[in-house]
Amino acid sequence: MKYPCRAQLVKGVQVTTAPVRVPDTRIPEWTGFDGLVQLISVDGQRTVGCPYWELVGDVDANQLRDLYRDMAIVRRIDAEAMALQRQGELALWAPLLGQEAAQVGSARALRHDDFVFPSYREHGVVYCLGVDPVQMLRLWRGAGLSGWDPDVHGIATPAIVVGSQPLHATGYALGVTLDGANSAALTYFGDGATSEGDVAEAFGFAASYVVPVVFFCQNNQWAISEPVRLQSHTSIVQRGRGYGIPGIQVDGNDVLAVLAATRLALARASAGEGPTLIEAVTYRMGPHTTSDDPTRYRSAAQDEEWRAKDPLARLSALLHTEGLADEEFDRQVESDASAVSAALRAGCLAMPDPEPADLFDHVYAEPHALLQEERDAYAAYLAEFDEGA
Amino acid sequence: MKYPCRAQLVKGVQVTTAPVRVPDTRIPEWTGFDGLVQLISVDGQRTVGCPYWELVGDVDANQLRDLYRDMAIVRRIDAEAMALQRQGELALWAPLLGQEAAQVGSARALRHDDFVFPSYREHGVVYCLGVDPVQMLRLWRGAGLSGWDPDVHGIATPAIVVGSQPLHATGYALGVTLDGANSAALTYFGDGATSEGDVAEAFGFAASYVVPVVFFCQNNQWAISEPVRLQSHTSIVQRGRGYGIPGIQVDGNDVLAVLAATRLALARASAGEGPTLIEAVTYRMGPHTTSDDPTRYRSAAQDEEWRAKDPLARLSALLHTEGLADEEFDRQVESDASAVSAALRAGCLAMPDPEPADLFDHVYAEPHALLQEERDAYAAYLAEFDEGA
Amino acid sequence: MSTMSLGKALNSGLRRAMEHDPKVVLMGEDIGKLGGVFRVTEGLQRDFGDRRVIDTPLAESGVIGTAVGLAMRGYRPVCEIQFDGFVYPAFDQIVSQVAKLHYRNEGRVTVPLTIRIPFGGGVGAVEHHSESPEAYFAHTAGLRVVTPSNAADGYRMIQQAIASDDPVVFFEPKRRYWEKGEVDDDGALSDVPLERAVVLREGDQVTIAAYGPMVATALHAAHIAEGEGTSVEVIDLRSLSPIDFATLEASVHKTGRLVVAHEASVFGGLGAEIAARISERCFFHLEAPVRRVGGFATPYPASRAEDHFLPDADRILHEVDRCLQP
Amino acid sequence: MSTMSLGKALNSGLRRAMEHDPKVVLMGEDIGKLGGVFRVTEGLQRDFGDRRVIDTPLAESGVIGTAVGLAMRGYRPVCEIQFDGFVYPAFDQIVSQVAKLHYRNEGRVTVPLTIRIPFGGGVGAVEHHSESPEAYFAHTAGLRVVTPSNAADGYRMIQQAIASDDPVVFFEPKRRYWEKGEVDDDGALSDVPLERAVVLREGDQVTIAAYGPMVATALHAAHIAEGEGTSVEVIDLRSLSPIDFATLEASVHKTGRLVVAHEASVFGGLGAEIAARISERCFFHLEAPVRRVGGFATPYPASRAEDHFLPDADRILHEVDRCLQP
Ligand SMILES: Cc1ncc(C[n+]2csc(CCOP(=O)(O)OP(=O)(O)O)c2C)c(N)n1
Ligand SMILES: Cc1ncc(C[n+]2csc(CCOP(=O)(O)OP(=O)(O)O)c2C)c(N)n1
Ligand SMILES: [Mg+2]
Ligand SMILES: [Mg+2]
Repeated sequence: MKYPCRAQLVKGVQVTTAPVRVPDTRIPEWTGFDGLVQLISVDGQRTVGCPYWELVGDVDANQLRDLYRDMAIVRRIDAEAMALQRQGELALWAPLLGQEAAQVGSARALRHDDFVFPSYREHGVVYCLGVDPVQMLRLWRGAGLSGWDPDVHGIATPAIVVGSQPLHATGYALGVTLDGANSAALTYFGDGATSEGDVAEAFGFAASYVVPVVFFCQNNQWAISEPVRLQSHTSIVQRGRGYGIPGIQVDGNDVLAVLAATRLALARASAGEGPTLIEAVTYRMGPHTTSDDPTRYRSAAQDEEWRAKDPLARLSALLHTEGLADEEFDRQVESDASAVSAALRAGCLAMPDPEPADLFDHVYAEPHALLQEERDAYAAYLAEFDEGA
Repeated sequence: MKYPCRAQLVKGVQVTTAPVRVPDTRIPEWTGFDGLVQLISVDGQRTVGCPYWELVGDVDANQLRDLYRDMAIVRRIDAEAMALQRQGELALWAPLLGQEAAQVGSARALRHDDFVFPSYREHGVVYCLGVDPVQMLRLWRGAGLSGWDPDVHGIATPAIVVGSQPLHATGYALGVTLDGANSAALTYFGDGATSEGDVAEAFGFAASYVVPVVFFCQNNQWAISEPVRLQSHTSIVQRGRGYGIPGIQVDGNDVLAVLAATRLALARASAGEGPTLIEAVTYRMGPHTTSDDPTRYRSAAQDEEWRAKDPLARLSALLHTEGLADEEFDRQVESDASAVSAALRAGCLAMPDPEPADLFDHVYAEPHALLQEERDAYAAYLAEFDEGA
Repeated sequence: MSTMSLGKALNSGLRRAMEHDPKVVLMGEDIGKLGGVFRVTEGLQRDFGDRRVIDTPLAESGVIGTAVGLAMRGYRPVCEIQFDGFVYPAFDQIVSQVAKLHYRNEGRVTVPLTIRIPFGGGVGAVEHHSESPEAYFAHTAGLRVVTPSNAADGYRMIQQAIASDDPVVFFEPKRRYWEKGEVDDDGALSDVPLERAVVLREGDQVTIAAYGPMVATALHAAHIAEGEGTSVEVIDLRSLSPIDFATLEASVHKTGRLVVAHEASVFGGLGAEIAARISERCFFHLEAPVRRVGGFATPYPASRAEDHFLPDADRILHEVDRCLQP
Repeated sequence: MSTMSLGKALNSGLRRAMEHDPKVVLMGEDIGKLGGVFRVTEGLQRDFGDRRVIDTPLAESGVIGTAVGLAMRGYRPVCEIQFDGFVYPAFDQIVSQVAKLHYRNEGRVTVPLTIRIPFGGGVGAVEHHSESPEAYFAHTAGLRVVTPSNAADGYRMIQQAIASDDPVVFFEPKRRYWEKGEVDDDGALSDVPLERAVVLREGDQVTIAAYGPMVATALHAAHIAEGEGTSVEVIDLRSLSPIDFATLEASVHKTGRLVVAHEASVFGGLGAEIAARISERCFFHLEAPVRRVGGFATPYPASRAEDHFLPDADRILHEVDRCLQP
């Protein structure tokens, strides 16, 4: 099983670069659209009349199937990681179950030179950017603090401190502007994160400097046990408007709508129009993490309600009713997913533990007297045991 | 010269409690008013048609004259403090010149049980709450870190850390709600402060908990050398709307308009409708502080433009054209102001320096071994010198 | 007396404090229905209502800043920071406001705030969930910093911290939450003052000073040492600001040797303050230099390497041995 | 060589660094047209433009957080925090991001950030403008912490800090901004490494270790002591993380006595780390316990009392005397 590497991204849905797809002249019109962007209804019908359709006019049957396959594989990776954690192979896992469309749809809108600042739940985005899923598990297994090279894949190591990453994306985007480049930075964060001062400061800096950054908020209705209403009595897109940042509220379980909205936001960024805030309305179908017990704070009824809006079921229905997919396709996707999860499990079990000496590496980029001293002392200490033995 | 103490506030403009003046049923209508609230035009004419007039219908000639006297006295206190600083009697001073209407107008809307969280520039508010001006100078002289008892005057020690106080006001307001009381907290901050994460978090908490707090932003166009546009490309009231907090933009150099807007906001708070954000559009006519040199970053033209909008000249013009004030009144105000500034200077010069031992007081409310030890050791150390001498 | 875990003891102590004083309110992320990620506030919102056990928006500076306002209104807020690594967004409110308000106002304002922080490593967590930031707060004048090492102290000390009119940063050794102990929950409050250290095990050759999660490790080390014929005294500091130097000095006068252990990085950690002061005050009593054992000058590592970062009984005994053969 | 104030030397050093590397950008509040409240960036926006000298919105966490992103894009940001007391809102970004990103990414990401902070008291300022927070940062693994005490070092060290691939917290002793000194601004960069301490005055009876604003005070004390017949050696630490213990040890081997002076509160201050390590390493060389002189365990007081809080030559000499008659 191969994974698309950064270079290969020049093929497929994700390279449809916004400048080509999105004529600058039309941007204000689309940005001005008010209301929830939805292109595929909950029961898998194409909605009519939404101007965002034009933003995904190029998405043909093959690409629709690719999007479905991505979501199916990502869901399987998530399920396998949950299983590995239950079996004690991972210290923790934050499942994305239910957020596949929000993640795949937005990731597939990225151009090859965009850069992403994710939170800890964006496994689907990481996958779409060509990271070997095994590497995703590394920090959750405790075998390391990160898993891949941010520059190779165009995506930073996930932020665990809630709300810390939008400022990094804003600064990166400022750098893009100073370089005179026309790529963008895109950052993911949750509904709970919108309460953190750092996120507000990121909105402020981005709006003040008019930099090419996309703030992608996955409003999955919950911040651990706290419902989104505790964070805000207004919709999250409205937050951005307070800074003059246009907001797009999109059905986060509709992969096409998310793709369209993200393409628009990236196009705005490249057109020099500054930041956009996207609120992808979705649902965290699983626990916050493997340590969480949602039955303590939310109702089965709400879970039910959202299960009916499942992002995969929706696209699958469309593909089948429109005759774009058949049982053979489903079997193929199933076997692709199985292959990925098998490789994931094998890779996880084969992952080496860190060596004691690694502990002292990369604290500083340049030599550091105290650290060298502690490294030597600890090595000598460990050596005494070997002698002892 | 006496200063109104907290108790005396039960007389005068400031006790017209909002619940009496502002029928709850009318609140939405006033709050919905869009545009700049101005009741007195720049040339001293009463504007027509603004619904906010009803909010100050009780303000008669006497009260208008009181408001003018307050502003004149406050301006004189400010001028005297500037002089004292230039003469080396104060370490620093942050002048309020130009912001008298914003401060007196809002302070005179306070009810006797409201509580204020000011920044370092609200000398006019402090005066209106009955603090002896001499005590205002204490922290600027370096004779202490504060000047008055917050509980006696209903106003906290000024916040020097920009943006730190709105959270305190929000928490205090939460306490008011928990107590089932119907007073409010009002906090002052500047245009620059709106960029601080703490201010955003205060908006978020206040909106989430629907607590009785008034966010009073004096947009004086500058944060030291930074124009308000660097902080935000949108109006400051719009910031609040992102949280569902209604905003009132008021001519901050129009004392009546500010009084009306603040009464409305306090009434909303007491009616259980939650926070309001008031943006008082004004101008810092002086330097940021006595250490600042505005000629480095702003034009004489802008100063000119705003000098024409002087808050005192405006009310004086109205009083005189309407025959509510004559030369005798002006002379009286002048002599009241002179008396205040004379007392201020005398009190400042007479202010005692702290004793070495004071240094160790009130670090903790309860006994603390280390501190006691250091206090004793330093006393012994000082004693050695006396012996030596 | 009853037997309970440290987590449960803290829960009972919080309950007792809330029953005792209606002005005590709890604030934090997920402390209501969920009962906190460690369940320390379990059942309290159910029993005291959501006006006394308040779930806050996800913003630490907001939690502490609003608690300051509540305190100025006459409340006694107890704030929970979900994990050690998430206290930093609130650092400004803690250091510039909570710690200084009483001094700034020359005693006219008190801030009887308790800030609960589960701290330390050893639980196999991801980054930011295993930190030991106590030195930052101990170096900040105006704050009291304490940490219980066992259930009995957890139950008593949380009540003492809440009752204190000073702000108290209350560190809870998260990897000990599940360790059980005897708790005097029917008797009166202990009369051991909050700032007092206690000798948990007597010995006359070497003193080990530890606090929070390392106390159990120190006791274990002392037990092993005894088997090897070395008599070790173990002191649980309990209070990190102020530190009870009188108790430490008395012990060092007896043993002449001191090892200080904590999880935080040794460089600039509290062990430095203890070593500096004891080296000064017991200059003529020390048979060997004061030794420090603790974390390295690195960030907290990946959990599969944490056993190397965290001092264990062996590393403590290594320093004990060095003290005995200087 | 030319004579200039520390403030001007820093300004010249910044200018030289910007000329040398186009990726160096300055960020901060009021650093553009105003040139910073201490004028350290004066004229730089005029000469390098507002894309390299960037006025930021009023938010410290935003300044550091965006600088992190700029660094990840390949820039070398130099951030100015207007005063010591206003670095705390950025504490989370500094401690959890700036300090840990390189480690987290196992070396794949570097954060060559310089954070300039005017620090210390003695300028008669209002609250929050006279703090000495260096111990917080020195205790944070992943950061380098340095402070120049004079114009020559200011000019060299700011360039070395900017050139370093590690994040450097650069403390500027604000009350010394106006003190003049000889600066080697035409010659090549000094080859004294950034982390090296220097002996500024030789002596053989007592060593005084100081840094930043206290160095001049220490030299003054040494001068007085000489008049009284006591030979004092003065060491300027320059680097607070790491600390050059080799230079300190060599001096203590000679003098047998050490006094450490800083403005920060003694309790938990850097003097503790120095006293602890020197007491351990020079156990058999010390004629007297290491003495610390510094701020009290109080917040920084009102400016008219600051002369009592700040160690002066007399208080340093008091400890020197105690070392000589232990
Ligand atoms: C600053 C900070 N505070 C608290 C936490 C603990 N925590 C981890 S995730 C989380 C909830 C985040 O909710 P949200 O932003 O909606 O993202 P989601 O988990 O729903 O994807 C919390 C409180 C943290 N990681 N960082
Ligand atoms: C957190 C913090 N950062 C920086 C400063 C330094 N400072 C003091 S006042 C000020 C400008 C404030 O501007 P604004 O909020 O508009 O209030 P104004 O001074 O105009 O009344 C700055 C940057 C500070 N006091 N606190
Ligand atoms: Mg969420
Ligand atoms: Mg302003």
